[in-house]
Amino acid sequence: MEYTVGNIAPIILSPVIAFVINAFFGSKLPRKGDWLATLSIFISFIFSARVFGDFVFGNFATDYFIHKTFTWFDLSYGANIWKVDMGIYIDNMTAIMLTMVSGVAFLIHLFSTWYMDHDEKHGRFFTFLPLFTSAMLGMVISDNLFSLFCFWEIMGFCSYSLIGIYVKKEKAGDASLKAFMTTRVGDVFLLLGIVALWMTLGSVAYVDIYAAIAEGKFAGQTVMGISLATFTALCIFLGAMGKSAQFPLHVWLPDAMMGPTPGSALIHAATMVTAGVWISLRMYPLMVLGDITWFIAVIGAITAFGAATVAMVQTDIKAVLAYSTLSQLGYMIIGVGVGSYNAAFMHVITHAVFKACLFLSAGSIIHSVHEQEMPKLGGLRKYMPYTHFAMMACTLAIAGIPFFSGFVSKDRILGDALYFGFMAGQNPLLAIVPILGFAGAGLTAFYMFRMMFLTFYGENRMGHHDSHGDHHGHGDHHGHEIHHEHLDARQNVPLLILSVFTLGVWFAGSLTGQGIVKVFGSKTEWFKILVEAPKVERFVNHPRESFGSTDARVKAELPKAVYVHQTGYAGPNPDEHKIHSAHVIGAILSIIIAFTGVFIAFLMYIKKSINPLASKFPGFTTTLENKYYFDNFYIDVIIKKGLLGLNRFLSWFDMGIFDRFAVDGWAAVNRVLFKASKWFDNVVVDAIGVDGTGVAVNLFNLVLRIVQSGKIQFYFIMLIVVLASYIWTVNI
Amino acid sequence: MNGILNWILWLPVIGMVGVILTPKAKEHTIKMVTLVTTSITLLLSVLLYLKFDTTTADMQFVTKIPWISQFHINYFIGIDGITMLMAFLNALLFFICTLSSWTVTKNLKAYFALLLMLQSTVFGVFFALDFFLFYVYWEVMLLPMFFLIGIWGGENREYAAIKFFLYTFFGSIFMLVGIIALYYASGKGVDSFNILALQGGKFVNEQVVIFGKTFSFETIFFWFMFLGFAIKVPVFPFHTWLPHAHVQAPTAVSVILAGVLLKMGTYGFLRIAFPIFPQAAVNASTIIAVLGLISVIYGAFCAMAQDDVKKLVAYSSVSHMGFVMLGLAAMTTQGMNGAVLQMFNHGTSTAMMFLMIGVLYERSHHRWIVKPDGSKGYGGLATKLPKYTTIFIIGMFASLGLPGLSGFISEALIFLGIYQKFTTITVIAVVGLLIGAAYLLWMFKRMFFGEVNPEIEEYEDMNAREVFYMIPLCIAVIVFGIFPSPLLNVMKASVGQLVDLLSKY
Amino acid sequence: MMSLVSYLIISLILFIVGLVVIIARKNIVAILLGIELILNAAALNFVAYSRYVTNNLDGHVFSLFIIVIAAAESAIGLAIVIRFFQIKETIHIDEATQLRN
Amino acid sequence: MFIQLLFGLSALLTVGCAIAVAVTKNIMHSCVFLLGSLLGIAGLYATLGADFVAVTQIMVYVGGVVILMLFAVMLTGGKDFVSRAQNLLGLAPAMGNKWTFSVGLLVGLVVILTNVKLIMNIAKAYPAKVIGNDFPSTVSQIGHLLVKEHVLAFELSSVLLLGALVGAAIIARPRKQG
Repeated sequence: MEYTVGNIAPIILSPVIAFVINAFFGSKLPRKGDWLATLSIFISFIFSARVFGDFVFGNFATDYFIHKTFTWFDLSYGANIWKVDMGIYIDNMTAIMLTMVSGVAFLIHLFSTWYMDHDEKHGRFFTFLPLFTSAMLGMVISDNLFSLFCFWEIMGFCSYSLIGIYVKKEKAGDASLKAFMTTRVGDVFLLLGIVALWMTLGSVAYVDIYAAIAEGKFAGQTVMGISLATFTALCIFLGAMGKSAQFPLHVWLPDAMMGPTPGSALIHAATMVTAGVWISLRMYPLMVLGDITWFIAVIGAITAFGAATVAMVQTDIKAVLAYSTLSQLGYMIIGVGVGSYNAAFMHVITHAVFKACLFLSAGSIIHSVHEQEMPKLGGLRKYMPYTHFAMMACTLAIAGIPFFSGFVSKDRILGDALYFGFMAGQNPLLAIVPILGFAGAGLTAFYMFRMMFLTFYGENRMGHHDSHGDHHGHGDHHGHEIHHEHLDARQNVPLLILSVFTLGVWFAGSLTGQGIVKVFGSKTEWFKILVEAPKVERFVNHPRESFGSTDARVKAELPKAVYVHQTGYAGPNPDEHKIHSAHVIGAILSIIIAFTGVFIAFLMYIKKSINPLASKFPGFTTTLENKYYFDNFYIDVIIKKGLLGLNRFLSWFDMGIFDRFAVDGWAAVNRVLFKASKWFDNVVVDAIGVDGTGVAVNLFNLVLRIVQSGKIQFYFIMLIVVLASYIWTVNI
Repeated sequence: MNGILNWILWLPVIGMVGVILTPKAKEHTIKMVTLVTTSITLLLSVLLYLKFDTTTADMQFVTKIPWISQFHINYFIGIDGITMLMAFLNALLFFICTLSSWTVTKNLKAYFALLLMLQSTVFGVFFALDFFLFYVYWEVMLLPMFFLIGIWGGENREYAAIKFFLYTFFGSIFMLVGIIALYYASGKGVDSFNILALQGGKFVNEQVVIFGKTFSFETIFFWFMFLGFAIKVPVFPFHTWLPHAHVQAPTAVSVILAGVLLKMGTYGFLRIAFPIFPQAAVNASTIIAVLGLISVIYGAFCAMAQDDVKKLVAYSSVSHMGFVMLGLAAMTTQGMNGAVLQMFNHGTSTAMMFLMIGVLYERSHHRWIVKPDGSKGYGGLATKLPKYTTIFIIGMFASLGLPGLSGFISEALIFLGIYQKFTTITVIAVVGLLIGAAYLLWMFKRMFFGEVNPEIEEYEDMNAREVFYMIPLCIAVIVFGIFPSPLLNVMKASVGQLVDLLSKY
Repeated sequence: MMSLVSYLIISLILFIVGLVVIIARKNIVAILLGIELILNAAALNFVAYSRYVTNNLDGHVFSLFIIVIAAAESAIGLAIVIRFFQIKETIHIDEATQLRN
Repeated sequence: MFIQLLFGLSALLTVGCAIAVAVTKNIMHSCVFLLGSLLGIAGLYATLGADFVAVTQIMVYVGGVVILMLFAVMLTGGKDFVSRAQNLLGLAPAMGNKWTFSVGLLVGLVVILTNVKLIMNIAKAYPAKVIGNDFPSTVSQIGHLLVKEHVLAFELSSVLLLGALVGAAIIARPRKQG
């Protein structure tokens, strides 16, 4: 059970080594080092699986954790001691997250060796992807907010580089700049929160924050009038909103699709965007203390519903998936907000799996058909059976169809949201959270199946100018002739593996996920019993172990997770039966809504009995199409007019006025003085010169002209005469 | 081994003499002589670093020789933690600048002679512990800078050179008044010019009468010293000389100007203004913090609106030095250490930015991101110059403050330092950090992304020499970003001592 | 019989003669001769003083230096004269009037 | 007794030759007369007990400088060796035109007046007294003085001489078109 540097470091370091090697010698390696990147991810997957094995199969109690630190640097001198410690903090959540991240990353690496095959940015892509994965793993495993922030920003940098990898495209530049800046807005507030926490509590390690909450150290502290807990919780959540693209800061995610698809699969679907949810989960006790959970829930609800509405009208396959990621993230944030800690985390995992799979299958479509616009696709079912199978599985999962993982996690969130909105005695306005949640679920089902029907079913609109209707294989239409997809190890295998994990049974141990039809018996509700909101009182004065030390206790005596029928609801007052009834109603409602969504999509796109949305309410669809005008509002109004205007004014002020008057002004003053003195000098001197001594001057000139005879001897004489006269006068 | 400081101080002068002696025609030997001198100085400074004992806070490698004995002025030099970093940075930057000015053509001999003279005077300012010696070096340093900008500069270089000279000179006059006042106030005794002896708040309750009104000695002369150093830093109201000087200065000179010369201002605060007038410093800390904050925000906003790359980076230096001032004003362990670390990190990262602009300037001979007539100056550089882009990215993200690179550690420390005392300032300064990222990345986008601009068609990528002199900076930026302890261990003793001194008031 | 004053008189005469030579003679070399005379007059004074007034030998040292300087000066003077002669073909003093007002 | 004789002879020699220098028409003769006058001065030094200085005078001045003068005269052509101009009194034709001689005398008169005034004061301050005729050798003392108190002057004079040497050589070097 000992976790020395030896078996934890490879998880983060092996991808970093791959990054370094690819960065410097990438072009020289065969296939530009993509096998090296995939291998390094596989190594970190192995090690994280080992951790996963220890924790999950040894099913430790939710509050068992391993916390080892080392000193990064210390500034202590004389009396005041001040050190910055770094370390690892592993508990059940970390173990699950590590495995998920490295597993999904490995499959995506495998897929992208196929996808990026003859793309000229192949080398660069395989340099940044491992760096990103190591940053994500580092963030997951780090024990304090400061090192989390460091990895957080490195992830931001990798996403910046991957979005902007096709430097030729101007739009890629805009997209990467927008992505980095919007996330930077969030990160800056996160840093502020970390600084505030650090300087009041003395350390930002999770253990210390939980202990401080338990001991009530936050009581009196205020920051600029706001209570410390609320201030820091809000700052940290702002950071999370930036990174997880929640409502006000969501504009960057859809544009992030400029990057290569597997890149956005890993970063903008599976891992990075969930970092915001991760930090909210870790800091959940602080959020509760600062009582901003209602705010989180509302933001989540708005994002979930808003993104779903926009997704309905998108034509580009990747855009649909981007908006669906936005809305699923909204659901996770709702989960955190309403207090269903366990379901939120489960949704993170399930979403990562099926969204990665969706993106990869979209990638395989785009790569083989070189076309992203859905209206130009269609009827690919015959050509790409494996991709179709994987995509269908994931769509079923995301739409919330029973027996699938999406249903399990989303339904629990919606159930808790229902309880939170109506039964938990919150103020009535918060009821919109479940309403928007359920509405969003319906829309999700609708737009996901719309995408499926448009791409895979109906007639193939590929050779649209193909006059004689039905396509006949490799007809005369030129360009993108579709070849039948054979079972390519690197293209389809990752998809199929991922689609296998979209089944609900993995996570809930019961077919429907509600414990109604138990598959492997009740004890296998493993996910629910392992992951719980951190109980802060356990962390009071918990001794710190340095990296060298090993845990004395034998594996058997470690605190085990005992299966008790918990609701997984960490909300303020868990009255059992109310939650249970909320869950049952929630489950029924979400099933009904999911199927209606699918049915409408079916009618609209297969049967074509209802004509598509655009005709019904055109005004509304156009607003949806340009994303509620958020983008141009941000760009044109805030950035262009506000910021740049202000800057141009300031720089004009700085150079034009301040520099000219305050500084060069002195020079001007001198010039004036100089002129005045010159004028004074000429006037006064000339006046005297002219009237009084005119004649004397002429005489003087005459004498001077003679004296200047040029004869050396004459000068000598003058010298002697002057000397003599001097001696006479001084009378030595 | 005690004489190593003298060697570092006087080796550049020997080099200069060597350069002057080589005939004008043999340009290659001139360059070689300068290169050899600067590389030996670099080796010596590395040796100095290895021999530096990080436990004690007092001066090391001290040399004290009576110079003008009537006034008890002696040639008194020595270093402690803070100066150790600056000495190493100085040696490193000059070594790199010699390599980067390989393509200078206009009367080469004078250029390299002045460069070496500048190096020795900068070493002098950092090592001098005697006020007189400090002031002499402070003034002499202006001379080579004036000529380097005035002769090898850009279009209206005379204006910039004169403005630079007069502005700094104006400040140093006030400093001279301060020095003389201290000389008399300490009773013209043996140690009246020795900076170390004057430290420790000896003049807390002195009074001084000026034009009939009595002032507290410390406050008045703190503000005199403040003015002298603030102009050099540059702090907000006194910063307008920097953009002019940077835009007109040749690449190597503006690297040195940004890399080392700005740090003399803050070094002045750390060595002279704060320890000698601790009471006044503590009283003035709020004002300094506010000024620092304005520099940060103002610098960042102005940088955002610039169309000239060099002016943009110049304003970014104003913003970064504003952070250093904030760190100094905080007077806490984290704040001070952060400030000194930021001095070093800003030195390396801005040097990289200026060198990269220089490399580009050598190819394009103009510095416009967006030309005055609105057309794009550059565009699509990333596709044409891949090596250049990667190094540019490292430099840019270092000065942006991306964790994992050196810029972040110091900025984080400064934020930690100033939080307790100036909470509102921290919140606003965070915006500066944000805008800092904005203008750099926006510039990066406008220059590097998009279709290849026809103008930059025939630029060729960086040659071996240019890559060679960028490597040390890249390594420094990355290595000190991941483990900053080699830098922090050196400075924490002396900074800690200063913080203890200031905490007593 | 030989007192300080007698030496002073001799050096005065020498000085006067040197003076007259410089002023009256038209040949530059003659002027140099005049200068030599004046210098020797001064040197003589020094030695006389060191003999009659101070009893250390500073006067001697100083006169030695006068000799040294005179030698150097005459060398340069003559070089200029030769150069002048090469340019102007004559060494008549009145030719050298470029510095006229 | 021998001292008086030596003093009288050398004084006579010095003054006589000096006047001859001023008066002789031929420049060569004036150089030679200068030689004589310098020899006289060396003798005077001897009477003053300055043996080392006397010897140096002979060696450097007489041997070196005057010969240099002669060379210079020879080098600068011969046509105006002999000055033909007559002066006011027809006394000293070598004096250039008639005006310069009178001006020269006038200036000489002025200088005599001032110096006589000076010498009168000195005469009062230092009455004539016989210093006894012990003439210790001054060489070793001068040597010590040169390298102790006056070392700076000593070093500088060496630099001066070097400078003069090089300067003279360069100035007098015949130019390409010369």
